[in-house]
Amino acid sequence: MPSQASPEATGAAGSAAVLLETRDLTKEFRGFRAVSDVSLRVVEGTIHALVGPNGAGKTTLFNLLTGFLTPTSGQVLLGDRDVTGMQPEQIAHLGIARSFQITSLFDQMSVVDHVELALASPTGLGYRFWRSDSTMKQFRPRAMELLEQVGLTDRSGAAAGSLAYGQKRALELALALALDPKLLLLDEPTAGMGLEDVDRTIALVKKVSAGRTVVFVDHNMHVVGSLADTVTVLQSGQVLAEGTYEQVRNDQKVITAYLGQAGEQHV
Amino acid sequence: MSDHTLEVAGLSAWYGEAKVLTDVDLRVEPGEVVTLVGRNGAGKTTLLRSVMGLHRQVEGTVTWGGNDLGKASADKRARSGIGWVPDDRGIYATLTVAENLLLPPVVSKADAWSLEQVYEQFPVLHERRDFPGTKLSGGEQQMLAIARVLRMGSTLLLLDEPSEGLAPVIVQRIGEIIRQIKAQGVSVLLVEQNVAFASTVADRHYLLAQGRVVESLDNESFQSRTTELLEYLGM
Amino acid sequence: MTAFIQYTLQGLALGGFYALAALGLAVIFGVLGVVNFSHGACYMLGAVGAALLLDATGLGFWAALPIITVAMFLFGVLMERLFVRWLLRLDPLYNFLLTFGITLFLVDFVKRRYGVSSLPYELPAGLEGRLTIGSVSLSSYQIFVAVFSVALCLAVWLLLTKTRVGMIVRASTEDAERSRALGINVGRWVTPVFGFGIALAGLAGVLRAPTGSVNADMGSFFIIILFAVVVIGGLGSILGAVVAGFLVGLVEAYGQGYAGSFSQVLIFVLMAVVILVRPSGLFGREEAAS
Amino acid sequence: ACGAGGPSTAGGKISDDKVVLGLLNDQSGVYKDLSGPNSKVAIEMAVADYKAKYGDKAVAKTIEVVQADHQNKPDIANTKAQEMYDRQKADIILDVPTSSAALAVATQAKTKKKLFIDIGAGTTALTGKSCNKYTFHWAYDTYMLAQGTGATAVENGGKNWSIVYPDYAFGQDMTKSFTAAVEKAGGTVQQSIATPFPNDNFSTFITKADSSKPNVIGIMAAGGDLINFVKQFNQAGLQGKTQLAVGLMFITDIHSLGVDQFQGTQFTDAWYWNFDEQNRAWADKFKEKTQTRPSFAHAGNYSAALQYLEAVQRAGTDESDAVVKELEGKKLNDVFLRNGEIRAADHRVLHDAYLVKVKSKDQVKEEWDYEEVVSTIPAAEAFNPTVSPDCKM
Amino acid sequence: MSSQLVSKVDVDLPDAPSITAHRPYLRRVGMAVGLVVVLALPWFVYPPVAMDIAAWALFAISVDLLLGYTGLLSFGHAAFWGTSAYTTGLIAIHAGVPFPVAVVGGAVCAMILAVPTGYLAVRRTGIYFAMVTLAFAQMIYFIANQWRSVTGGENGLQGIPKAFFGIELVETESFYFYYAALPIILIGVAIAWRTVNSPFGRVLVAIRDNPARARALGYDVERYKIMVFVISAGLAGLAGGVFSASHGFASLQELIWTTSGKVVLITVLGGIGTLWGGPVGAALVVLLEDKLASSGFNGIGIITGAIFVIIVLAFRHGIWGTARNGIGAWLRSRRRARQDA
Ligand SMILES: Nc1ncnc2c1ncn2[C@@H]1O[C@H](COP(=O)(O)OP(=O)(O)OP(=O)(O)O)[C@@H](O)[C@H]1O
Ligand SMILES: Nc1ncnc2c1ncn2[C@@H]1O[C@H](COP(=O)(O)OP(=O)(O)OP(=O)(O)O)[C@@H](O)[C@H]1O
Ligand SMILES: [Mg+2]
Ligand SMILES: [Mg+2]
Repeated sequence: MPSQASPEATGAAGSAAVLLETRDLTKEFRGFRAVSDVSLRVVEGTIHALVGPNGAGKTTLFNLLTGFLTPTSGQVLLGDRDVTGMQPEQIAHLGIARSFQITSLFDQMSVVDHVELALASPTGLGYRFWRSDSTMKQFRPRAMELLEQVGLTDRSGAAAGSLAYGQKRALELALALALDPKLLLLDEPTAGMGLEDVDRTIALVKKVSAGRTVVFVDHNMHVVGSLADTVTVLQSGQVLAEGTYEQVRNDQKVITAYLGQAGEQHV
Repeated sequence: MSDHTLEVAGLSAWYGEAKVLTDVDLRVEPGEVVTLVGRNGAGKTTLLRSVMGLHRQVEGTVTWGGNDLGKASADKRARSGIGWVPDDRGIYATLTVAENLLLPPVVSKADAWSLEQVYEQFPVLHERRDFPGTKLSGGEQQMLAIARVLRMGSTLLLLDEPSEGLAPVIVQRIGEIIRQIKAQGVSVLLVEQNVAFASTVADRHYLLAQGRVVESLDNESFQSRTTELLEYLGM
Repeated sequence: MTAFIQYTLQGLALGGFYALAALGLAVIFGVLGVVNFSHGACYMLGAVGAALLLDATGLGFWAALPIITVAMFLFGVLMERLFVRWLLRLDPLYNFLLTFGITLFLVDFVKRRYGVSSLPYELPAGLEGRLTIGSVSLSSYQIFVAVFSVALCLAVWLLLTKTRVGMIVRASTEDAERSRALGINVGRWVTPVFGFGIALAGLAGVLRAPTGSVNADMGSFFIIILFAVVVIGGLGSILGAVVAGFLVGLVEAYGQGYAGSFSQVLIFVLMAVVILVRPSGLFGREEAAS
Repeated sequence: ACGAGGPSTAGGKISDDKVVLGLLNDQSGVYKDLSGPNSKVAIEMAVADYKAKYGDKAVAKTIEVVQADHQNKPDIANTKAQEMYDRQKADIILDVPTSSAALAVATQAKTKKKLFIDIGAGTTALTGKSCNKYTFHWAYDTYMLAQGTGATAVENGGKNWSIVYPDYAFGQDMTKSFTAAVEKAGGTVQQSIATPFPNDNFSTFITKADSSKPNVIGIMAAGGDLINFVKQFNQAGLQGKTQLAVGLMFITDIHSLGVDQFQGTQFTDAWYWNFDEQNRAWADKFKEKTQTRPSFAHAGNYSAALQYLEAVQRAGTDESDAVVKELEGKKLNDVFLRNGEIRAADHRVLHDAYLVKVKSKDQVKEEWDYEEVVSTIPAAEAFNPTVSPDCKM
Repeated sequence: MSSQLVSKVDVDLPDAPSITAHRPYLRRVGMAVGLVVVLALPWFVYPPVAMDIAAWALFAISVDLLLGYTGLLSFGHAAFWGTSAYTTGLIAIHAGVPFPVAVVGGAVCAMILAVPTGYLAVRRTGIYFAMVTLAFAQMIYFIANQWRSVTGGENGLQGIPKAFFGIELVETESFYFYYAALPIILIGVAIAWRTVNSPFGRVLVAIRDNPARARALGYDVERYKIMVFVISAGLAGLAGGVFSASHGFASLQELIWTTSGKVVLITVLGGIGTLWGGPVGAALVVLLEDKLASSGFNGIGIITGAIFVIIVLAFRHGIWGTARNGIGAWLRSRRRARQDA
């Protein structure tokens, strides 16, 4: 499949504002630098891919961006706002949503309840311990809409714990979307999916990226090629290369460090 | 090397009342790499767990090296030479990387990789050997999991989606490793969704759909019919 | 100044004792993920057992030390086989509750069977004396307890971190199914480890018998202090249990010397501070924010 | 039927045609051996003696003894006391160790207008703030313990004291009383050291207490803590060097730990079974039934039950007010009460108490032969001569 | 690695109430039956004991709110029950207000205490939480023991009046007192029920199952935990206040750790995460203790301990949970049979 950045996004990249920026972001674990002086600029309205060999620090970077880890040094800026050191829930309220690389759901809760819960989050309804829980029903239509988008309509009543892996990944995506974020962080959204599901997910991400910014990690070059406007390649916690998919794919450094001969073969 | 043919006959498996495998027959000859291809939820993991003796709600027989495994416990099966690399990698958080490698008993001196061999193949493991196992990245953990069973000297490896979430270079390396161990006479039952990868390493393929083996074919016909098959499987 | 030295030595002697008992608790938690509420009751059984042994057969402290330890090991094995193992895969809370129930049972059983009054137990032969250097003076028995427990703690720590057995035991704890699939006969290890932890509790009880009251209730307050010790040290950290044991012993001794009846509150204050500053305890594995 | 038991409508002279004695005490916890189930035996002995004495002339024809285990929990004591008074038709409740439980039962006695004689508890609040018309305090209190041990020990030469006490109400009361008694007798308390409660480790406290080189170290801990202290005191090499005086201990403590550990220790006992012929005779009868020797609490329960029945006999009814009138101000003598008198103002029962010393092993002739009476403290001195101003009947 | 971020508490809970899912009217019927039982209780059970059952039931419900619905095992809940017991007593003694007012005052005080305690404790989960709350309660116990000018030390705080708008029957007869106090208990139960069945309750369940995910959805997990901890402390406080008013005193027994243990025992016995299990467990334990206390069998722990062990091992969902699952399974099989026919 030919890889193409969506034209309007590429066009916008030049002029539009930077939504997310990191400045010399560093995270050390007991002296080991998992992320090292990463300065990243994600332009508003674009889809930005993070790739790199295993252990390059991609998930760690996500954790830093979403407040699950506190950086050893450096800053994270959302727009003009310094969000370094904020708690995950505060960051979520600022409009950053993420999916998890390793599926992370409420096993006993039904699929639709998951989405309702996500939809209720920004409303503060969750604090109303004196209200009936039927007030959550107001989110039902929107929840079903989202589930349809990710293809989970027929499983809406099932407990999340009983879903197959691919379905869980889809639910992860629905949850991230439910927060209607400005910035969507997806950690390996297609990992463990069959081809058909991968293509559906690509289409879905494309669809939801309208009007928002997406940063994702994926090892599947097909996915990267189909979606990304900009690709940043990380290695050993540092930025190795950055550019469009085409540029990066032909970068000799990237080929040796990451793609190998498979660069062509897998697309 | 002793006979180590794996033969699964009429295997069915349930989760409670839900039947997820129906009458599965399959066979892995010594030194053969066989894949099990199927979309999400087809029952691939369940099959591997049943062979390993971890999933107990099963009917049918699993024969290994001519012996019916019957109700043998998982640890017994492991010590008879079946090595398992689970889909979640199964790395121990409380053990260091090195300890993760050294933990399982060596079951066959002849086939077992030495620690040096492991470190040579996976330098990153050497570098991080004193870290708690789960502090490794997802891909590093996958390498560790594979290295671990290789060090045991298992004669049959059950690999559950080893390429998942791995960088292309690493996937290629794993392909090489599979070919290398195959050359040593080790057989591999490989669960995969990455068809492209599967076709580079395997001798034969089983196609699994809704808990049944719907087709069994060799690599050439698999490659030539890929598109058609994928269509059929809905992958 | 001599008072300070005296308190320090007494604190260390006391600490050796906490360390030993907390070690058993930590080993069981570290290896099985069980917070053994009945550790206090097992400690009591060790002491009461020693007293009963003396009463029934005339065998004294030096005989009780190995006999009761082995008996408590067997008791632990039984307890694990009959009860604890069925809950190992569930949340640790279940075993916490289970062992709480076992505690109620054991304590009242001993009360009903052997009464509530303390049972007599004397200092072991050879350790009745005192060691006096200048104005500082300790009973030989205190010194014995301190040295003995330090040596034992060290041995256990080496066993768990440096040997293959220790490694297997740690792995089996974390995920028994996975370990089985890697060829390890898990069932073979879990039971002895539990027995081992219980044996340590019983051993601590025997050590206690000559120097404290031996009765059914002796473990009920003790277990709470032990919890404080393991929280301070970091639950599941062997080293932490030992270090915190000594630390708490010292805090208690200084507290007694300088803060009177507040000495025990100091332990809990120390615990609160540790939780605030280092939620996972001094030596606990770092747990990411939940 | 609704369970709200109204005040019993006394038809005849004896309510419900029977006199019911309720024993409410600790039958499974720390006071089990001291009093516990064997107190029921003691009360039954009193009933038998009463019946034998009066035969057909007995006012109380049917006498029942009921019992309950309050486990030293005041809430259970409270509920059980109500149940005994309301449902089991108890006319009197006896024993009730543990001060919080005793005080709760005293309140119930007051509301239900039924009698309560406390034997097992030591708190002076029973004859102070919580005193009431229906409550009597029979055997001992903290004042008595301090008076006996403190003052007498000073007279015997123990002038300089260090006191170690558990820092809670009982320990604080005891320390106050002891200090007063010691100072009144001309001694000094050099230091009083507070310890946590409960507490296992006293070695630092012992070092501290001994640092002022006292003649006497007084320990106010009880039960398991006391035993912890005594063992560690002996291990500190102080046994025989420094006199040990114990605020509250029972013969059962000596029995459980062995005379060796306690040898030479002084304390005040409310009663001792081997004191004289009369006591011994009663103790023999008790032993026949229980295979063990009685503590002061057993004798106290016997005495209280007996004197209650005697009062019923005199009053000709078991109606509470009449019985109280028959008890108040009376001078009594029985196996437990020597020179006894029920002080009308606060219902404190005054009687002789005994300063005793634990025998050494070779002095012990038989089991339970542990105490040597150093001196008898006359009833008038043993208890606080002034009635607490807090007591308003 | 995100895997360590997922530190979840796996309390094994009974199935969701599927019985009532298909038959909503069953729920109302159940509630009506429950109410009748509660109203009739003092006719069958000695009234002070009935009052104890009611108080322990609410206490257990407060623990279940934490354990069953948030996954937090508090092993120091006696701190709140006891604090309220003492405060209720002090208010009743010194202010002479009707006892319900004093009880509310006690509950408020328990909630105030819960704020710093909760702040410290919710930093840890699972078993750590249990140990931290236990240690904290131990400190409160110690303080009450020392502060005898206020608490009366081990004599307890005696002579708490049951003033009730001059209605003497309530003040003297435990039978009428029961009905005067019952509304407080029922209000407490209603608060618990509403909390569980509210949006807040949903978030709690989410937090219980996967705190990290709940945070990523924008929920301030610690704040929710502190809130539910305070609500729970308030309910425990209501129960403790009623208890001390009923008995007419507050004692150290209310604060000691075995009281915390007893209420957890009651909760687990009744069934975690069921709410109605609390009352069932309370009735069982309180009646059992009451009967055993007069039976001459000394060693109550032998029986309660053994029952507890059996429940934890074999009927993990407790009495209520097991019964509910059993009925649910039976109804399902009947439905299936009907469909097959
Ligand atoms: N623990 C379980 N309880 C109930 N059903 C389960 C359980 N585990 C798996 N299943 C169901 O069994 C079926 C087969 O699952 P299995 O995990 O074997 O599939 P798979 O082929 O490995 O899928 P994937 O590619 O997603 O890993 C699925 O429909 C799944 O929903
Ligand atoms: N909590 C931690 N403590 C110590 N080291 C860690 C921790 N988390 C991650 N690391 C290390 O940091 C490095 C980066 O890990 P990270 O998970 O970010 O990689 P990744 O790029 O997401 O890789 P993958 O594609 O395999 O998921 C790895 O070497 C990993 O071992
Ligand atoms: Mg990653
Ligand atoms: Mg799978």
